[in-house]
Amino acid sequence: MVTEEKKSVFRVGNAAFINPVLLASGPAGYGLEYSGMIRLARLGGVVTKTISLKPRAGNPGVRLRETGSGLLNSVGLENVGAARFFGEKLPAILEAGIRPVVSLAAEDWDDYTQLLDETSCHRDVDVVELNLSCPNVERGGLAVGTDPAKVDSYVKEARSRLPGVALLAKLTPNVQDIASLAAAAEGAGADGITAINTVIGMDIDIGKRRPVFRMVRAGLSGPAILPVALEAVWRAARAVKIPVMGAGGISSVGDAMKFFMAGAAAVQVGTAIFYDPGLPERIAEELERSGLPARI
Amino acid sequence: MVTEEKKSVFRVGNAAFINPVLLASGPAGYGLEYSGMIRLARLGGVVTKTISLKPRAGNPGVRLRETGSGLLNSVGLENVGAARFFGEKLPAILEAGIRPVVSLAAEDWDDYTQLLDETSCHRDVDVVELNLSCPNVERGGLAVGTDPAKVDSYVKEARSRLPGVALLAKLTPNVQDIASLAAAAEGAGADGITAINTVIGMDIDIGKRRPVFRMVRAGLSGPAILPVALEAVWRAARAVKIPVMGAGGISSVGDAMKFFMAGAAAVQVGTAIFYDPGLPERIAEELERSGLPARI
Amino acid sequence: MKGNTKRSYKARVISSERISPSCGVVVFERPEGFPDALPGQFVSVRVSDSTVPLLRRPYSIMDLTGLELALLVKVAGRGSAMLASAGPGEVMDLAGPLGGASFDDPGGDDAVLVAGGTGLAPMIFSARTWKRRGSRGRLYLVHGAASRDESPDSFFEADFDKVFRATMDGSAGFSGDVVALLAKLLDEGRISAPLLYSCGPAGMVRALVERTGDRFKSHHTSLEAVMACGVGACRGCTVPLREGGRIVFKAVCDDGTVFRASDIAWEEWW
Amino acid sequence: MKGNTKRSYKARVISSERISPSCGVVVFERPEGFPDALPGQFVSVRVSDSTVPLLRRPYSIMDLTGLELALLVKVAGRGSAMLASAGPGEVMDLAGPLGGASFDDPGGDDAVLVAGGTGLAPMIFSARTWKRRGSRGRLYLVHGAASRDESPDSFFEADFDKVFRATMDGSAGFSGDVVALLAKLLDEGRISAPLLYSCGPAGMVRALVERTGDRFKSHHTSLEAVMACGVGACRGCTVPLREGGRIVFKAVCDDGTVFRASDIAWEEWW
Ligand SMILES: Cc1cc2nc3c(=O)[nH]c(=O)nc-3n(C[C@H](O)[C@H](O)[C@H](O)COP(=O)(O)OP(=O)(O)OC[C@H]3O[C@@H](n4cnc5c(N)ncnc54)[C@H](O)[C@@H]3O)c2cc1C
Ligand SMILES: Cc1cc2nc3c(=O)[nH]c(=O)nc-3n(C[C@H](O)[C@H](O)[C@H](O)COP(=O)(O)OP(=O)(O)OC[C@H]3O[C@@H](n4cnc5c(N)ncnc54)[C@H](O)[C@@H]3O)c2cc1C
Ligand SMILES: Cc1cc2nc3c(=O)[nH]c(=O)nc-3n(C[C@H](O)[C@H](O)[C@H](O)COP(=O)(O)O)c2cc1C
Ligand SMILES: Cc1cc2nc3c(=O)[nH]c(=O)nc-3n(C[C@H](O)[C@H](O)[C@H](O)COP(=O)(O)O)c2cc1C
Ligand code: FES
Ligand code: FES
Repeated sequence: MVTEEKKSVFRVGNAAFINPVLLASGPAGYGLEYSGMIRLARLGGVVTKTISLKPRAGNPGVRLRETGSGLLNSVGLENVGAARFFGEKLPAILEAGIRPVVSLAAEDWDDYTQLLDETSCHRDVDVVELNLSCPNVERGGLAVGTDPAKVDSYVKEARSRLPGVALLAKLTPNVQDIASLAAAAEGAGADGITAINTVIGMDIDIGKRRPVFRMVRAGLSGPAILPVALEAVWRAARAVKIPVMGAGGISSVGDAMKFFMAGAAAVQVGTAIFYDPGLPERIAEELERSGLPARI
Repeated sequence: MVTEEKKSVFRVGNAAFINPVLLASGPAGYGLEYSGMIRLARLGGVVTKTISLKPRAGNPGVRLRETGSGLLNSVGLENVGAARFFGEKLPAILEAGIRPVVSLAAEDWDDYTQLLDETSCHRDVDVVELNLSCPNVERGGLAVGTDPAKVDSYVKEARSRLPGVALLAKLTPNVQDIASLAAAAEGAGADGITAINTVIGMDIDIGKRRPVFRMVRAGLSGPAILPVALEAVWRAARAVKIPVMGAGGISSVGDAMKFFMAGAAAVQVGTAIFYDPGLPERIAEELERSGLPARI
Repeated sequence: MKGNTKRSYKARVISSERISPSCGVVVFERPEGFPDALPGQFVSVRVSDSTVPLLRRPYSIMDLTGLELALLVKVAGRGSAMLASAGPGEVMDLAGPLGGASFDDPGGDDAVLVAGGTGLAPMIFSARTWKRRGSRGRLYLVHGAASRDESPDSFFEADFDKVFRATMDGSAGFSGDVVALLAKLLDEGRISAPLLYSCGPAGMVRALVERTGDRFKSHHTSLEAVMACGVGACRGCTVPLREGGRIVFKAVCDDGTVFRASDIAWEEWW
Repeated sequence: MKGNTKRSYKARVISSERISPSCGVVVFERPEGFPDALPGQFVSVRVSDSTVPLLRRPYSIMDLTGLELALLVKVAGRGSAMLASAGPGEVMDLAGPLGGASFDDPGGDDAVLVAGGTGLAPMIFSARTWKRRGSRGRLYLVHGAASRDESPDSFFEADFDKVFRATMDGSAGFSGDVVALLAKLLDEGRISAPLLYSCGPAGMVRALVERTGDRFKSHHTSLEAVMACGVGACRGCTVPLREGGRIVFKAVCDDGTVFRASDIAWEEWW
């Protein structure tokens, strides 16, 4: 059993995880909200909702819409801001025995550097995910994650301001060549890659004759995007040596196995927890039982 | 009634269509195969399977795989080649009263120019769709459709070698900014845009521990990609003045209405004919009954 | 951080009955360990193991006894059709009780309960809960629906002191919308109560606020919004509230479903 | 271009019967205008109006009479489960008869029919069709399955002159694979016939070619492949054939489903 368990231990930089199954940033909020439905301490970790330096109210109007096997969201990075996150949420998360990965928004440069400095004050934080890719926010997000030069400078900045902290760069699929962005992140000192964030999409309310979302565009997640995510992970994993966390549409144990075979070292489950909160733990159990599937 | 019917007449360049509902290139082959299940002459038109100068055998191995509300295909541009297309297929199509849009593969430059010249010999052909986007073929397709400069030169070449023929440029969604590609096509003389071709994806056979497809990557179509297609059409329609044909995941009359509201002047139905061959005609009937929904 | 008792349960359908052409009552065995619930709380049901529909569907608790959990289900689309047609013995995954704010007991006061469509469910649960607790104020139900077809037979008549009914097409009760009926009842002095409770489409609640807002001491409303997590995590179901001049977004699922109607910033909400 | 009579029909389920734990026979009313079909032809059934599963599911015709169309359905996943559980009265969309090449009548010759799993269906249809036409050669059925559970009760015994059965786990008939059984039967002289017909998993057919290829004058096989259009349009269901030293791709749905087994380029097919 010891060997079996060791097999599924997962590391990014100096940060270790009891297993390579995490909750993706966003759907589970700060984790605690789901503590009644998911035994969070049994998971490798929880990537917390992306935070920005200041609190954000998020987008007005409708924020969710179902599509064929998919979910569009326009939450727009609503979050409590760094002060409340580090002051209230993080202590409660640690208290509950949850292993956090702190997701930070790469907004404009000033806020970003301040947010990094604020984060560096918290010795509890040993792994950070840089959300280079949120497609809902007008400034920031999209622009950063789609330009290798920007990815380079944002990751380098985080690298220098967060010495000793493991750094994951979370990529967007809304680019032509995710491999070059993964390589840029690795070159700039990232310890791992997370792929993918949501795919850009939209929907129209034909009765009301207007886009469903006030911001028009929204982010598509869920089983609909699994083929896209798998291909992105396959490509990213072949472009870098650092571990890749795979996310996007995982909704069964078998789906998770596909990501490991494609080259992911860990998986993140997002949308599926809405309808099947037991899934992340089932994936972890299957890995314990059968070991990590080898990369193909 | 006359006014109502006029409303749904659709034009690209000098080519007119009895209604703005077409079959997308590929799923319906050369159209005739579906003549038992779809009353093809009642549709605006049929975009025929993309042809290349020489016949192509297509990809080896598995070619189809279902995903959550989607379909991955790796047909790989199997086609009978220009000679048989113009010699056998096109006469039969015209004979059957079907209104063809001839889809041409933009492969390497030499084949491409010869294919254009071959096409120009057939006075029956008054509208051509340039497939700038097929993601399954190693050379050609992808590279052309993702680079505005190449789109410019390929469309210009078609424009000069096919004077008087209406030209549609079919775009791929696997780019960062579809608007700039649509604009490039318009600038180069295209009379219309078709958006979108399939989205790049892949799948893994976990039992066999290998990618499902020999070429690894495949093209995702069907309801899963509707939100992506709708956003692409919305964006393309705002970037150009020429008409945009919308395609991608249309699987109900309401879905088609969403594309018209997003700015499409016509729609193409692909994957849905596999499970609901009556859909294109139902869309056309609804348009006749209610008129074209206004753009929002 | 408050403790979190929101769990997911397997629940067995005991019975499923059509009570009108478009509505049914689905009764589940109360799952073991399922906590007591408050009026206005809801459950979220996984209606199929397919990914179409993808999300759970939220349903107000219509009744919860020691043995049973009852839902009132209107067929609105694919998901609700699946739930309404679940046969006895079928086991479904159901999370709850969800909702962080519920309808307070009117104490001894009289109350008007306005329900639009299936907004009826939490009203029935409120009335039954309050009566069980021995509440002695009079409870007036004013129920509005599109037509007789959407206005289920009044198996709930006994739960209220008086029931008034409005249908848009006049096929049952008052002909017109439920807000017009309430205004009329108030004008004619046939109803008078300090407290207003409501549940129904946003348009109805907004009209209630605008047309009868000043005639009640308080108006609490249970809102609906498209939901994903149901536990306040995803921030997908927010409603804009006015809080000291600012707009803040609250989660209907967790900060609600019950809010003070006067706090809602309607013009910000679509 | 040949004429196209492939149509889509609404077909009503008359009966649906489980004949083994994993298999059922679903009988439809023959839709009005549904043409006569040949052995090896199939229909493609829309099993749900959801987009999961998305595609129609192809099923060999097991029998087609003036009144009925029967399918043999093994539960392999979501789609087949939906078809197998369709209740009497249910109406499904069904396209057919599909397939451009079928099993030729053996004329007066004896024939061995090898079926793997539900590859049985076209064999039953072949036997019944040929007998109805008055064919007088002997028909030997050799049927292989994983276990007794996958080997339906022999309601079809009467259709063949002799039935042999193999199960991988030995729970019924010969213990081992169907190809080994056939080799044994041939070796022991218990079967001898010039013609071989087969239908089953590609691996089985390939093994048949390799191990018994030289013992028959001809071997025709009905193939399966994942299909989308079913009419030769989409080119999604191709099988590689060797044609004069070159590899050509043929559509299983339209150039087949029946091919000369010796033409198949197995090593190119996965
Ligand atoms: C807190 C809460 C309590 C509810 N209580 C009841 C109840 O007691 N009885 C009842 O019949 N219905 C109730 N509803 C509404 C019910 O959840 C929706 O009718 C159902 O989700 C529709 O699903 P569908 O798949 O049938 O329809 P869909 O095809 O998904 O949609 C049909 C219509 O319902 C709307 N809708 C979809 N999802 C939701 C949602 N989550 N919330 C509100 N509207 C939605 C859509 O926008 C669309 O207009 C409640 C909703 C909420 C949020
Ligand atoms: C011409 C033809 C005739 C057939 N005749 C019969 C028959 O008479 N009786 C019978 O029970 N089955 C028959 N099949 C197989 C049947 O179509 C599949 O079992 C069914 O499509 C599986 O669908 P599913 O949703 O249940 O399984 P899925 O969950 O989709 O898949 C389960 C397994 O079936 C395979 N599969 C999926 N689709 C197909 C497909 N179109 N063709 C072959 N394999 C597929 C998958 O690769 C997977 O291994 C036939 C297939 C073909 C092509
Ligand atoms: C409601 C919702 C909110 C999300 N918020 C964030 C976020 O704050 N930061 C982030 O990096 N990703 C966010 N995501 C993206 C997910 O982390 C994940 O990358 C994506 O949804 C794909 O995975 P899935 O299909 O399993 O959900 C969000 C997704 C959803 C559905
Ligand atoms: C099996 C198949 C084959 C296709 N072949 C072609 C092709 O030859 N040329 C082309 O431009 N598009 C091709 N497409 C893409 C479709 O024309 C269409 O752009 C895409 O599938 C999205 O529409 P849909 O979701 O309605 O299918 C093909 C799609 C499928 C599913
Ligand atoms: S549904 Fe997720 S916060 Fe309310
Ligand atoms: S399934 Fe389309 S060609 Fe055979």
